[in-house]
Amino acid sequence: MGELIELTGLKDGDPVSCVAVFGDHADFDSAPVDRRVMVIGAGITGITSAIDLGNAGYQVMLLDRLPSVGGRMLQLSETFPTLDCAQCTLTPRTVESGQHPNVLLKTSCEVEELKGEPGDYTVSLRQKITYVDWNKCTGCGTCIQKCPSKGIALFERDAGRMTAIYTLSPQAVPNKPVIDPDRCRYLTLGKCGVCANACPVDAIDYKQQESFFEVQVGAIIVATGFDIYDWKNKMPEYGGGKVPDVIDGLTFERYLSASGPTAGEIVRPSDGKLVKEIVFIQCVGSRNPEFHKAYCSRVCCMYTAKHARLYKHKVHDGQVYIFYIDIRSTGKGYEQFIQQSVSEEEIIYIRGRAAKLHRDGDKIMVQGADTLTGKKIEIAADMVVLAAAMVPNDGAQELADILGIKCNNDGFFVEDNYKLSPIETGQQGIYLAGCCQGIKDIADSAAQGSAAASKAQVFLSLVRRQNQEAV
Amino acid sequence: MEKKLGVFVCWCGSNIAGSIDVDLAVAEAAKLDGVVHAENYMYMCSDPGQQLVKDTISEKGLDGVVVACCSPRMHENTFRKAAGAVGLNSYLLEIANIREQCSWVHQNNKPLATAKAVSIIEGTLDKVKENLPLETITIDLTKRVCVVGGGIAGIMSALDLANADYDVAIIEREPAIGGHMAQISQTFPYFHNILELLQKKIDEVKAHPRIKLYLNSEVEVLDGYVGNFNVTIKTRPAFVDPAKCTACGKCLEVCPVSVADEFNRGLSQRGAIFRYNQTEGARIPVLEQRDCLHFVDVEDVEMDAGAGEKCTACVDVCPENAIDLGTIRTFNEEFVGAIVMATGYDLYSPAKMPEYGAGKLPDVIDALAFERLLDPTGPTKGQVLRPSDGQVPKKVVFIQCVGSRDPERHKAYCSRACCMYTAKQARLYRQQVEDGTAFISYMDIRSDSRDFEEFVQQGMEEENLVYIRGRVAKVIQEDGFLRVFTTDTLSSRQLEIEADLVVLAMAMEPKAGIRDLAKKMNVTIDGDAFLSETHIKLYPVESSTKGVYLAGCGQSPKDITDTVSQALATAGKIQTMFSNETLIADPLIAEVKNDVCSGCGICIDICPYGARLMNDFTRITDVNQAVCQGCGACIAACPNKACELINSTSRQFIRMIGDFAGKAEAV
Amino acid sequence: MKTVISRSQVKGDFVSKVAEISGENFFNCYQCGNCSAGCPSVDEMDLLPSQVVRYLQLGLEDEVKNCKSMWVCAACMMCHARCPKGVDISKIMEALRVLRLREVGAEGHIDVTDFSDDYLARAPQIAMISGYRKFLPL
Amino acid sequence: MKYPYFPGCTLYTKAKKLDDAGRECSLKLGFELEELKDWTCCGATFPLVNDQHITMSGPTRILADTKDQGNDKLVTLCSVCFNVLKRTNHVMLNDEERRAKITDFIERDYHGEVEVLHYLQLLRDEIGFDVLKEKVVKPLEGLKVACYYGCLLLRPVKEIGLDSMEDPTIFEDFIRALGGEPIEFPYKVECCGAFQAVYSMDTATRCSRDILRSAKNCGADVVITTCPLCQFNLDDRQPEIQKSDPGFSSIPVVYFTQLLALALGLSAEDLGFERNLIDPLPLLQEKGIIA
Repeated sequence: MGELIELTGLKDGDPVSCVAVFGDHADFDSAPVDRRVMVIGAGITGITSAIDLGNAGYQVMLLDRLPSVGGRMLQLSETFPTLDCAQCTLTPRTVESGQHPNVLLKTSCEVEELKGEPGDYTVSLRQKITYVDWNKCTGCGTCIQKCPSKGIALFERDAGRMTAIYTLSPQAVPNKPVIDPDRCRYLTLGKCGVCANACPVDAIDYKQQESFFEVQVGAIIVATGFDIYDWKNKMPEYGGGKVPDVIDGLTFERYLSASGPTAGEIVRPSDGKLVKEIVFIQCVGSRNPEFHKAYCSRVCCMYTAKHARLYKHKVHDGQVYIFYIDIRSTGKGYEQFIQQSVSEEEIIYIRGRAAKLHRDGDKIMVQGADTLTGKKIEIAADMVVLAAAMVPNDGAQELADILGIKCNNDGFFVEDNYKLSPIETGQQGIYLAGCCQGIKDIADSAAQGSAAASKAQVFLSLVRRQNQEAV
Repeated sequence: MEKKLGVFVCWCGSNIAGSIDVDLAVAEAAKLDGVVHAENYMYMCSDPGQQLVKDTISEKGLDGVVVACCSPRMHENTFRKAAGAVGLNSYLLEIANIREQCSWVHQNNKPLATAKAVSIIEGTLDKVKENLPLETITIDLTKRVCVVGGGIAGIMSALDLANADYDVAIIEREPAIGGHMAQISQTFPYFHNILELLQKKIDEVKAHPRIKLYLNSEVEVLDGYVGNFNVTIKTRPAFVDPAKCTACGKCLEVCPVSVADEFNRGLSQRGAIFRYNQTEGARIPVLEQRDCLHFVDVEDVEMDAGAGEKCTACVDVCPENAIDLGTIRTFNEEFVGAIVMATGYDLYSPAKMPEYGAGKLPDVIDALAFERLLDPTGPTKGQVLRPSDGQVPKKVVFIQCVGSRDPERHKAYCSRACCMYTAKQARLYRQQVEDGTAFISYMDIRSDSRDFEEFVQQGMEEENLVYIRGRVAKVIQEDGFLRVFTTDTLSSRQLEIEADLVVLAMAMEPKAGIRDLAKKMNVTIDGDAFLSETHIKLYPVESSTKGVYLAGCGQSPKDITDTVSQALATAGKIQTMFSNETLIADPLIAEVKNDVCSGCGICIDICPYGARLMNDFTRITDVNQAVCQGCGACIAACPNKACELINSTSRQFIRMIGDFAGKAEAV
Repeated sequence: MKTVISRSQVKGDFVSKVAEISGENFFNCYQCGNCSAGCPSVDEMDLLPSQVVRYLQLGLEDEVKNCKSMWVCAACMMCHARCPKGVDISKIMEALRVLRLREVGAEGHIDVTDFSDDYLARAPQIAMISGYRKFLPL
Repeated sequence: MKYPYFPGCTLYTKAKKLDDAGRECSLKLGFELEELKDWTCCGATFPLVNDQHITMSGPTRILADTKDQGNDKLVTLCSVCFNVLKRTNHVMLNDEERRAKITDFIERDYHGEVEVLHYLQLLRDEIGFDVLKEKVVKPLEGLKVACYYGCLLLRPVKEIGLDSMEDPTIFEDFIRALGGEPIEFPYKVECCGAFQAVYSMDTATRCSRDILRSAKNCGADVVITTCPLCQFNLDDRQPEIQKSDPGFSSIPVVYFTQLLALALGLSAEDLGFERNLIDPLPLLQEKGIIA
């Protein structure tokens, strides 16, 4: 029980190596299966579950398909309603998840198949190709410095540039780079090899292949999080991604972030000009059953108010306009946060959905209406930030099929009973937490992460007692 | 022997580096006495940052470290852990706070901010020089839990803990568990039958061998500390012996008293002996002492003939001899390691809204009263009827944000659940009264969870709910109906609606008596008396007192789903805590110099945690290591300077102040 | 007709002056409409009281300057008494009136010769003095 | 017991009956209203903008005079004067900048030392409604009274502080002390249209109509007020109301001091009821309060 089976995707005699299994599995392997939990998704929710369970003495495998943990929260600047620095709040946790003796990180890794039964699941995992042997890599970063291929940065939401060999952020956990095969000159053109030459420990491996392995766990927590609605392709009325100074909220977080591409300056992507008039449009793709998503994305009202406030902190004489339908500030201290922002920063909330925007010279003309005055409104903005709908991460339906849990039409995982079992799925031993179950903010996600940890513990302690009785 | 000291300056992105010259700070720090290594890094708290600290400690053999970064509240633990991992005693690492106390407050003067940062680093270095290596303190752990409040939060938390095989005591003030949830008819957004859902959970609680229920009970005294709490529970007499009672209901018929039934929000009357609610568990009657003629001065109460002084009508009629009016209150003690505060909410009183009739207009009711009207087991058997005349109301006005979002006169916060329950109530009303009209006065519709928005939109489309954006100014009773004066800010019209029934979505406020209870439990509350969590994101269910956790509406208003998530989270946190056999505590606590202490006892009175005790044998005071939080109150109070805080001695502080003051003069 | 709003106009002179002399921050208002719901003069108004504040928030100076609402406000202070955010609209209305009456060449809004002798014989002085103060240039 | 008293312009002329009755009654109740020397008009409106200092010089001078004449209290009968003086005093107490400007200008030293009292407040807090009750010789038995507060006696509540804004009771308690029967009506704190009587008569007519209708619907025989402007609007608008609403039946509107005087045994002939447009005498006769 518990041994790790490596299933390489190799044919006999194949000269290439496969992705080595990274990390020390000894503790995980030696724990009984009813003491092992898998957490799928290493955002704030998954990390919270994993650390709670790790602290409770469970062996946790914390899985993420990206190369490092931290999820969306790591991209945020400061968080509402306290304006705490998101990195300062989260990095201790990402570091802890990486250092915890009972937590085993599995990044660049995806679930392929589920077998077994509650209390004794066998999960097949696919270790994706990283082109870097992480067991050798020391995270020195030389390869990143030397890489000649620059492109759009995933982590910076198109706002910054990064190399073809990269870590998601400078504070990545684990701090090991991966190569983007689509941009790597060696992998696309067959010529380059700068990183391989630069690497002092010979960790670059252009010929790496996927590997597959299985682990046995007693319970599984699904915390796969959210993505941003594809407004660029689906919302031509807001420029369809072709007007450079129209960005989405998550991108704006990078602009606000001191470690972001503009070092926290609010300048336009198009010409680097300081933004003096900024328009925020809420419910972009949300609350729109006819064309987009019928549901409300819950957190946009608050993060937009926060954006407005942080913008005003940086550009004192700037003017903020926010198009909204209803202001939804329901958490503890949220209403007060919004009201204080409006009063102190003189933010203009305009009740009405903006219909359209277009580029006019170096301005963006935003057409909307103020339903309170009954006027059609037009604003010439320097920058427009769209609070685009939040959607489940892609692959949710596939994962639901693998795990045998339910998914609604929007791709959110469905719990057993909305009121009293918001964590449980139809499948015993499989639990939900965070935005994959329905959009929620960090506080609610973290609380649910802990709740899922509780459910897993309760279930496994029951399994242990049953096993003992059987013995 | 002089310590080999290292200094690590964090940029915190631009948070620190933006207003402090980190290179200069490092250069200056390197010159200070005892410093053998100094450097800076963009995010010291990150993995590579921590690795840097660890590697340097090992390489240079440091035996004292200062990390100049954010507040020690953020990362002291992070870095101490890192130091510990490479064999440096954690308590030889200190944080110099150059962010909150320097870079953030001096954003426009880089040279001065840098000089100040250096002086902070210097002072902290001087502290480290005299720091002693310390070991953590071990505390016993009782793996039992006390849950205060038997609403859905308490129930869910208790069930998880009990299912994880821990003993749980639920303390409930009312005669039955279930809380406000038992008053509610159906759920949003799926119209599930609440009572059915709740009944299952109540049954589970009652049948669970690990759960002990204290009904009619309150916390009288809390002693002890994390891992070792001693809860004294006061239980009011129930008067009816559940072992004998057959729930025949004869006593209910003979009781001469008739008072408003609180559970039905005054929509029905009950006797002094009554069934608390309609859950299965509450079939056995309870007797409310303050309403009972046996206990009150009969002349003050209007009563049926036959009920004389010292009324014993119920006792006399009971065929099973189950009622004993001589029962007295009891006290019990529970020894537990952790406590869950699931104290819940009350609705803000309509009496505080004179513009809406101050609770005196019979057909202006609050939302929980409307729930009682919708409940098939309620006073109208689920029929929506006006309280004044029992007629079916054809026009109902629901008013939201009553007392909420009103910083000027009532509560500044949003009560979170009202938008959704109002939509639900209006839909249920319209499903029942086909020719009825439901108006909803709102400011913003807050339907922000999965399927909530759809639920509200469906209400508009299918039940034709008329949402009117505007706060109602006044409700008056005139000519046999209610006039509601409001405005529609969207059509710019002042409106006057003639209504048959008005339902007020009153603000949710913490349960009455929470201030006293919070004091007893030593947990902090905010300005609105909601229980305060330690950190809204990182520690959302932890209270200010270790071992005491928070769940549900006592912490802030929320719906059932969010309450349940939070309750389960407390259970998770407690299970995590109970996974160890003992607890460990910080050794940074007070210490008594035995030869200086005169045994005057001032410290005993001053200690807010009860950690100082007189040793009857030596006649000098001791420190309870497990209870002491290292706050320093006793140190300031001691007239003989016989107390010191370990690693924060007066000597260390005087040197630190000297460093800061010296630098300040130089600047 | 479409309305263009901009930074300079939101902070326009007239609007800023209204804020200054009324002492009210328009941005405290969250447009709940309670003032409009309880105002006794709405029948004669062209903009609801909440809309007057709304136009000020947006800096729509012309509309506010020329609104009738400020003149039919009876300064009964019911709006302020019930405002959940503590905004005193009676002060804002007064500020608007005062600024209009202070303009060069401002005309009065009442003419004492219009009143009948009978009316003047019965109307209390308070009515007339208030009238002069509220409707005539200083 | 003497109380310094500020009658104000209207009470000296068109509302003389409000004033006379108030003074007469005070003697019956064992105190005297001593008229302030050399008083001037209070200005009749409190300036609602904070840069209009000149209109506050009048009321400030009145208050300074009160203080200089050796008083720490000042009683008013008229709601308007009460409101203006009380709010001015609030500024003198709390707004150092404006106080300095105004007192410099009028060259007086005044820091808000005088407490401005309404006559009703005096009866409630200094005399006591129970004492008043004992002095009643002609109880207003069977008289159903709508106690109309209007705006200025109550608002802004933080500065005036006389009673609750939505649900005040001082007036009702007063009527009960007189042996009358106060009726609850929902319009008791709504506005009568106030000075709109000189600009938008429609507003004053409609506001008055709503108030009077509500009072009648709730069973009132008579409406009482403390304010000459309210009395004027409510009384004089009635013919106009009747034109647009033929079903409307008139109702007398009198000053509270007039009912007080009747209850204390003063003769109706001295109370100036002849100035009322809607004659209250038939009602008072019918109820047996006057012969």
